[in-house]
Amino acid sequence: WDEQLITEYKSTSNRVGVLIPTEKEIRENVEIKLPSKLKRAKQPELPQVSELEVIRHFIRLSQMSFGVDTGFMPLGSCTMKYNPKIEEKVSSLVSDYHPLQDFDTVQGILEMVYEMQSMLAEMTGMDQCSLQVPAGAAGELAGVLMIKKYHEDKNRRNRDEMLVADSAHGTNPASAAMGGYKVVYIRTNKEGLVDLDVLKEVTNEKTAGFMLTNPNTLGLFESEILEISKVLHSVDAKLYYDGANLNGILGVVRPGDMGFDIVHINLHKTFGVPHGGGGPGAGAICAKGEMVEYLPYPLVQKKDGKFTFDYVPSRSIGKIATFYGNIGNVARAYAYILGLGSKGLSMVGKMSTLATNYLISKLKDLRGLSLPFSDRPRKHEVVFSAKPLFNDTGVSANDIAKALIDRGFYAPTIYFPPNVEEALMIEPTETEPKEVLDSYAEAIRQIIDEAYKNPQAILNSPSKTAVSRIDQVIANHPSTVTPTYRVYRLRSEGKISHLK
Amino acid sequence: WDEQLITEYKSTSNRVGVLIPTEKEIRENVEIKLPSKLKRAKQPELPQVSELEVIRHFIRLSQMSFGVDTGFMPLGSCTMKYNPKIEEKVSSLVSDYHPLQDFDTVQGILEMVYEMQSMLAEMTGMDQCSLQVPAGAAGELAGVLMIKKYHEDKNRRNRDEMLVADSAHGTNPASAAMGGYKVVYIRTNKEGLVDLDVLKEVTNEKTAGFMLTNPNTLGLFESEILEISKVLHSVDAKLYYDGANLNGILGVVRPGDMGFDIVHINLHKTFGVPHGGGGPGAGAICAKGEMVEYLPYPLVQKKDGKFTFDYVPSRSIGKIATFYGNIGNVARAYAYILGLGSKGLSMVGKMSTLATNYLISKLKDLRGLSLPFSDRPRKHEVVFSAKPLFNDTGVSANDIAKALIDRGFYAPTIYFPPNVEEALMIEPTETEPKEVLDSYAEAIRQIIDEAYKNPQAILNSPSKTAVSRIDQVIANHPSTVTPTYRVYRLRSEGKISHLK
Amino acid sequence: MEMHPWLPNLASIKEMLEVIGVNDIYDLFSDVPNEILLKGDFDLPYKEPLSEYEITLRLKELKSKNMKLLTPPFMGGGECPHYVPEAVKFIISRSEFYTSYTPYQPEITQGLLQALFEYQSLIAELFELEVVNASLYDWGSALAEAVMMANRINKKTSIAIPANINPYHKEVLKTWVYGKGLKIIEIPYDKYSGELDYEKAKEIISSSNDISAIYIQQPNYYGVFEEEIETITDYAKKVGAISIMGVNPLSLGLIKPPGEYEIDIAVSDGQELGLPLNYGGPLVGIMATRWDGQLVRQMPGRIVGLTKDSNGNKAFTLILQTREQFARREKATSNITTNEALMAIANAVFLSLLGKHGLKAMAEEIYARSHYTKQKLESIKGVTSAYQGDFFEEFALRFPIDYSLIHSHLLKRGILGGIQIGKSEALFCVTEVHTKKMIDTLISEIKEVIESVEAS
Amino acid sequence: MEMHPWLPNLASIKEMLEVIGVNDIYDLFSDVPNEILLKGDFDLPYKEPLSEYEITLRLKELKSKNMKLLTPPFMGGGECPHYVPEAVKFIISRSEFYTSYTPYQPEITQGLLQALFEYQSLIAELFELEVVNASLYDWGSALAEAVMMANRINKKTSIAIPANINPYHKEVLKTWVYGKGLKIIEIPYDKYSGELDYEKAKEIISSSNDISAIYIQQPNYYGVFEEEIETITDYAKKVGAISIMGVNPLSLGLIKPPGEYEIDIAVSDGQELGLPLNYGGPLVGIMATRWDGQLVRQMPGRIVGLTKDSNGNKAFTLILQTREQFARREKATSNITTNEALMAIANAVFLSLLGKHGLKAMAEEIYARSHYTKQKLESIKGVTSAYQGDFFEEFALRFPIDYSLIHSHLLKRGILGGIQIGKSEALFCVTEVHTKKMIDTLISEIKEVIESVEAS
Repeated sequence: WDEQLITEYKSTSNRVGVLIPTEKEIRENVEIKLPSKLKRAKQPELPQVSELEVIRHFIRLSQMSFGVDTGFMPLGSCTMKYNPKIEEKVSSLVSDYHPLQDFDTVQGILEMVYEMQSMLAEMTGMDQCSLQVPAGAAGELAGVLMIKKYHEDKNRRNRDEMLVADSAHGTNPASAAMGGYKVVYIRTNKEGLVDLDVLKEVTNEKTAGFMLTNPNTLGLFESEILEISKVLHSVDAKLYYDGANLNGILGVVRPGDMGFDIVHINLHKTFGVPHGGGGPGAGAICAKGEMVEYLPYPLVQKKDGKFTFDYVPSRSIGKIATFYGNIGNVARAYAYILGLGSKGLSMVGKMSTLATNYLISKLKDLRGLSLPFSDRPRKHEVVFSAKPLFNDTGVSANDIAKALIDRGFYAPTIYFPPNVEEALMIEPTETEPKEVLDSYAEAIRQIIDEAYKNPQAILNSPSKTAVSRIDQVIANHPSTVTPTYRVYRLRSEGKISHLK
Repeated sequence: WDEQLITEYKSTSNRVGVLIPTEKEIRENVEIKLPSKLKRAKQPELPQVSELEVIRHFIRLSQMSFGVDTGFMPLGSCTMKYNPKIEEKVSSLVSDYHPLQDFDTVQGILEMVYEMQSMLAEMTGMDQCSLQVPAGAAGELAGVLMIKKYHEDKNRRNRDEMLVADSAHGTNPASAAMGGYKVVYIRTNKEGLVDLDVLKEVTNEKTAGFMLTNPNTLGLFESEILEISKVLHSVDAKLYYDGANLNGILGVVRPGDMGFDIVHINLHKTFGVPHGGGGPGAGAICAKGEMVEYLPYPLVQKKDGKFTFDYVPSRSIGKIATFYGNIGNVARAYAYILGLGSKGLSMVGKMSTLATNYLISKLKDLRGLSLPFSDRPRKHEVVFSAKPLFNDTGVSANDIAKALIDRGFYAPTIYFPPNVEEALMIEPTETEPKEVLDSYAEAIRQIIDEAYKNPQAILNSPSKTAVSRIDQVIANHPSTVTPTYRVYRLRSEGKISHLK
Repeated sequence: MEMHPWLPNLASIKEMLEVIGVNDIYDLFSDVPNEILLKGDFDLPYKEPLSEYEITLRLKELKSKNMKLLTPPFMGGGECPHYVPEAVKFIISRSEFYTSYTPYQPEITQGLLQALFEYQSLIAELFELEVVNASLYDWGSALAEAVMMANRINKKTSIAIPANINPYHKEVLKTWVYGKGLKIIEIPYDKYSGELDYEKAKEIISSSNDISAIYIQQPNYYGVFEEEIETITDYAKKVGAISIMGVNPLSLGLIKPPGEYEIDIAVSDGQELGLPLNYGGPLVGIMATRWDGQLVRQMPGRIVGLTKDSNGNKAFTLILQTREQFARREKATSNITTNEALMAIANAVFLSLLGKHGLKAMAEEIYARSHYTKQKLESIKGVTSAYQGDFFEEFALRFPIDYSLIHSHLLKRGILGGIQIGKSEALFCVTEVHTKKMIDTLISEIKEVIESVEAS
Repeated sequence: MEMHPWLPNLASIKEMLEVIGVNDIYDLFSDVPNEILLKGDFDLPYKEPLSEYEITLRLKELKSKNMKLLTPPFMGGGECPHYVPEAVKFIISRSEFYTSYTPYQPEITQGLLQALFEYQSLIAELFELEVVNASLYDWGSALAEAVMMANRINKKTSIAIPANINPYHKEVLKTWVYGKGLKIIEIPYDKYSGELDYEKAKEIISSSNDISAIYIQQPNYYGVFEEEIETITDYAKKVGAISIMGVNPLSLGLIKPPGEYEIDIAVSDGQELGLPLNYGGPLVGIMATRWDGQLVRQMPGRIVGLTKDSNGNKAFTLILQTREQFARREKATSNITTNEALMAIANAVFLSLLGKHGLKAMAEEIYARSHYTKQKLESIKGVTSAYQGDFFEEFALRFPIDYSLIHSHLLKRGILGGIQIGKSEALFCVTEVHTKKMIDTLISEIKEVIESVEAS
């Protein structure tokens, strides 16, 4: 479809897409008389379209999108697993309830949240979880603030450094910075793991904590995790677990048992909640031992058989979200957990790791690809480098991504992590059938083949999509950048200038 | 997508797409011991796929389909109007109820059906409606049988002829034949209307009834309808209204006021029920005067403020459907009726007729198209002939249809009615915005233009679809006809021969 | 009316009339006799358009007048409650499917055609019959169509049907064949086993030379398995009649399909394969036949076939259309146009989800639960089995008290009991939606009411 | 476990391990210290996988523990009940949208990008501000992000906020800025009108040279319109602070948008634009700014832009990504990655459905109904308005008796009353979902309880 913008739909007709209920008796008796200085001078430039036009427009846009339901999306570190349809039904548990209504009237919701708090704690090996955080990054911020408040409580004003692995997700340093920390990067060693010597060197009385993912972004398990934990704890720094990669070990080993003090979980990664085209997700922030008292409030507690959503840990950092976090999505994760049961959940890490290593076996001997760092088994994901291919043919990781799109697949994450050149970061998850993994490997094989024979064909991809490659200069240049139709309109009317 | 058949999905793996609930305690205590001669020897060759595979497969198939929600579908005589989304919600009124449960427990459903019976009667000008008929053709059969039983009750054994207009929908003669009638066709006159002289000639003591649509399939209103009615009634033959074209006059004139004795309505045409890719529809069969007693049973009646679904008209022809007809779709039509109210419903015929004549104005002067018969305003639909174009260029109505598909539109009905050569039967409905009508007219103009300049381009269309034109010989030849994958499989195993 | 979400051109009337060249919409209706032109709006209880929200309030009001049951109904009789997987609902909510119509233009509706072809193919495997159409309305009308097929093939006019088939199907059959004047002969059934009286069947069939079709339902209305289907097919061949078998589709996870009996035509309803109860409709009528041109050419309804496009690629289209009404008019094999396509797609999704393993597991679970329930109920003093044959899903019981007393007691407890089929007899249905807990409640409530009535 | 619908490869483990060249899945975990390897399954209350049907039974059980209200809540406080059109639910149920992720590959996700661009564009028109991001979590966190933006721009560290803003937003703000050590200064409000005390505001702002941002909420927490927004923007300019305005999006059908005040940053929540209450989440945080590079470059979150593809065709892509965490790490404008994109699409569909006419009609209807309710309640003896300023949607009342008595009485009648904001004060919310009949019931119930308490 070449679908015009909804704002471009002919707005000359008096059309409406939905009727607003009207109480004539009330309207006849109430005059709308606003303070004149408050009155809107001119109604906003919204479209005037019928229900059919709205539906047809957005259906066509949806057909020009790509989700897990349309095809394989092995986006590394995103855990794009299948989202079972039953989740949508269970989310109806919460849809019509107001967050401030009396606890007595929402006992069913609170029971679900209460169960989730403790089930997530069990699966991460922590003591308690708060569901305040609407997504992963908010969970990280909460974790950083918990660490901050902990050290402040101990009067450690000079604890101003946060350690972060150089291969970490960008959110880690960004969250640390939002918490007011200086970021100290820990280099990855030749094995692709945290360099323990470097860690020991930089860990000192200024160290507030260490934000770590395990398995890391290369898909490798930090096998010296117990030693790492010891190093940090020796100065009473806190070990923070970035849960983005939990899917590779779920049911095999728990962060709490590795020595982590704080864990955030992305329910939209590990626990099957759909990603919503970018969101909403849902998060949990969990803690062990004394850190439990720093969790964001409120939590659900049970007293005399009744649930209330008003427990405030004694040293809580406060509220992260306006109400309770994304409870609608917590309900979706709840459906996922019930549908697998502890037996099924215990298989998740194993099956996702099996899928990754199966795919590695199919790809590792391809000319043009290299597998940087250790050749140990990967967990949830694997990072290949297309540097050899690029050197040989000029075809980059980005070009492979575009060529995969033409073959009906979504691309892997590219150019991440930063410590791998021409990175292709592939996370297959446990929900994709073996046949899909086979055809994905075959597609990459064919692309590389083609790259060596006729690189231009790959460089010209994608060709089967609605648009060809994007002009990033027009997209971002101050004289052409167009973040809204309003800017387009005002610019064409000469009413705004370059973005200064 | 080039999507393989679900039956072709690798079936070697032990996979299942949904878990069956299991009561262990029961299973441990009940042995499954069937009479051995009844046991199935071999499980059927069903696929073995996960939920993801099923969802992804059918989502891809849906994307290779085309509905009103994807684009304009001006299929003549099908009334492909927009289906408001609220209908799906209202259909939930009936989903979980058993047809045989005590009437006391389904008073809400029965109240809705009761309202529908009388609202449909009001809108058609009839005395009573039965919702027994699941679709239009079943409604026709019911109507034919009602006429038959009526005449039998009068001991008229020789009433064995049913009159049908030559431009009628194929269902009319087919239904008459199923009712055991000989079909007598009434020729259309030069004006495109029933030839009254012919009608008078053939109407006699053998005439059981006349099945008529008004407006007819040319979109023309039978302006002599009162005279037609008089002719029929003069021999006590019954006038049957085929409701397929009701949308062109809804709110303007009622079949009952025209003299019709029996009316069937397609709720999936006139009253906004979705067509479901071919079905389910929903029907109503309505009657006036003495014919009411012949309606299929049961109807809802109200007694002492309670509703029961057990009214049996004294001379009822019987049951047409196993239970009460497609009540789920009756509920959808109910939502549509409430959403328009009598004010909105009274506009339907006017707005659909407006759309048709607007489109005619845009198309009538195009070289290559002719507008057969009278130049009176059409109602719900119009039939153009592409005969001139075909003579000039070799481009047929079918070729225009395929070229429209390439331009993002569904084709009109083609090669119908039988009394127009190279017919293009276009029914725009009242729900399509003027801009869509404009672009449709423009597409036809461009196609005709192209046909005169470069006919091969049109003859080669469609080219933007998943497949090109279909091989009808392979499709239908006894040696290749393949109605199921089982036939494909058995043929390739040499286990079946030509279809004899 | 100034604006309405479903009438986009209300504000463009003038502009459009100008293009047409008339002054008033009524100018477009000048050919309608003035005396019958409607004056004013319809007289409906709803004058002004209701907003969506107001429609939902009316819906809520109506819903509140329906009774909320504690458990799914223990009621069958042609429709049993089953769980509909969310995936099924999700797929048939795809509006590319549900707002489409019969795929007259195959190039742009390959997905819909393929889905229907898959429905046909999955049913073919389930039934072990080669040809399946793209659906009829329901079981009752499918049976009627099958009988009329038989009449077209052999021109005979009598139909032998067992007395123990679904009575609603029988009623539909009678209505549909009335026009053609076909004669229905009923074969009695064995009151002890619940099975057809095969001796009588042989007698009746042999004694007429006008038998067009012989029908048998497996399991029959009382849930009882018919063990001598071969008798029917044998005798049908003997007298040149068409054999027709009705079959519960889920039972085919356990028992022999029609194809193993050399049945000519099989009919059924797909309601058990992914449809909610829908208060009796939409359902979906299934029809399948052997690989025999005589049968196939007389088959009613749409059929989708696998073929190739002009480039030799796999493609789907409607086939054998010369059977249909729009082409053959009064000589068509049926008048059917609109069918139950969307429900057929629901069946295809459901069967794909279940697959080979799920189908068997489902059939076993239903078998086990219905047997458990019957056994437990029979252990109540005075309750006995109405028929002795083995059964599936449904079963009939005889009670020591009037069943209506039991039924109304259950209803007070929020339980919908079985269908009353005699003063003290009822037909129950138990499926995978009835948990052991629900079943045990049913049993204890029945026990309670029997004991209390007998004590008084 | 042999088979599970969500784990397709359970039956292929052996085959896959062979390709990998190991014997056991645990061989893939040999790098995990043995002492911490989990022995056995998790200890959860759900051991075996529940079937879908069993999950729905559990859902039903939980639902039955929630109270069924007779009417939508008369409760706001940051979330008001509204009708969500079916079209909105339908579009966000399209799984091409909801199973997708941030559109990193623009060529294959043009539809998603366009939908988000349309969200940004529609909000821009509603707010009359040029730049909108593709959503943040909620209003509270959007406010916190705006304040941190201001700090990055002017490096000052004090934030002036009115005492009459939403208290939950205030709590979130406090938490978020704790890490950066920003200082929050509260400006009191006028207890008579309910508006901000503008004189105090001027005083406080003028007396500090460290004011980074000044915030104002329109209408404020008590539903009262702030009439002197210009005072805030003027003083913000005067002291070099960033002005931030929070706004109820539906009220913009009647009142001046942020853009008409030269506000720097506007924040809000899109919940009122097509989202159900969701027990507080998901919501959708809105952020918009003026056309000013300084603001835009410090904006957090994704932004979709209109551009061209290599063939010069219209195309969409994520823009200004150098602001983001994956590129800039600790120098990013925020850590946000996952946002509320699907809810933003719901907003876009909702605003498209309403359009120019619907938005105005909706705002007027809400205005009228809330005023009607307040007037009627004030006519009850002893009930008075807590604040005198004109208001929208929400309003505070003072009762002659303890409000908790009223609240619990209402609850007994199935009505959820307002939020208690003082011993005898409460904040009510009335919207288009409250029919006159529901409102009149609320009024008569309140009247009843007041009279009965006062009589006793």
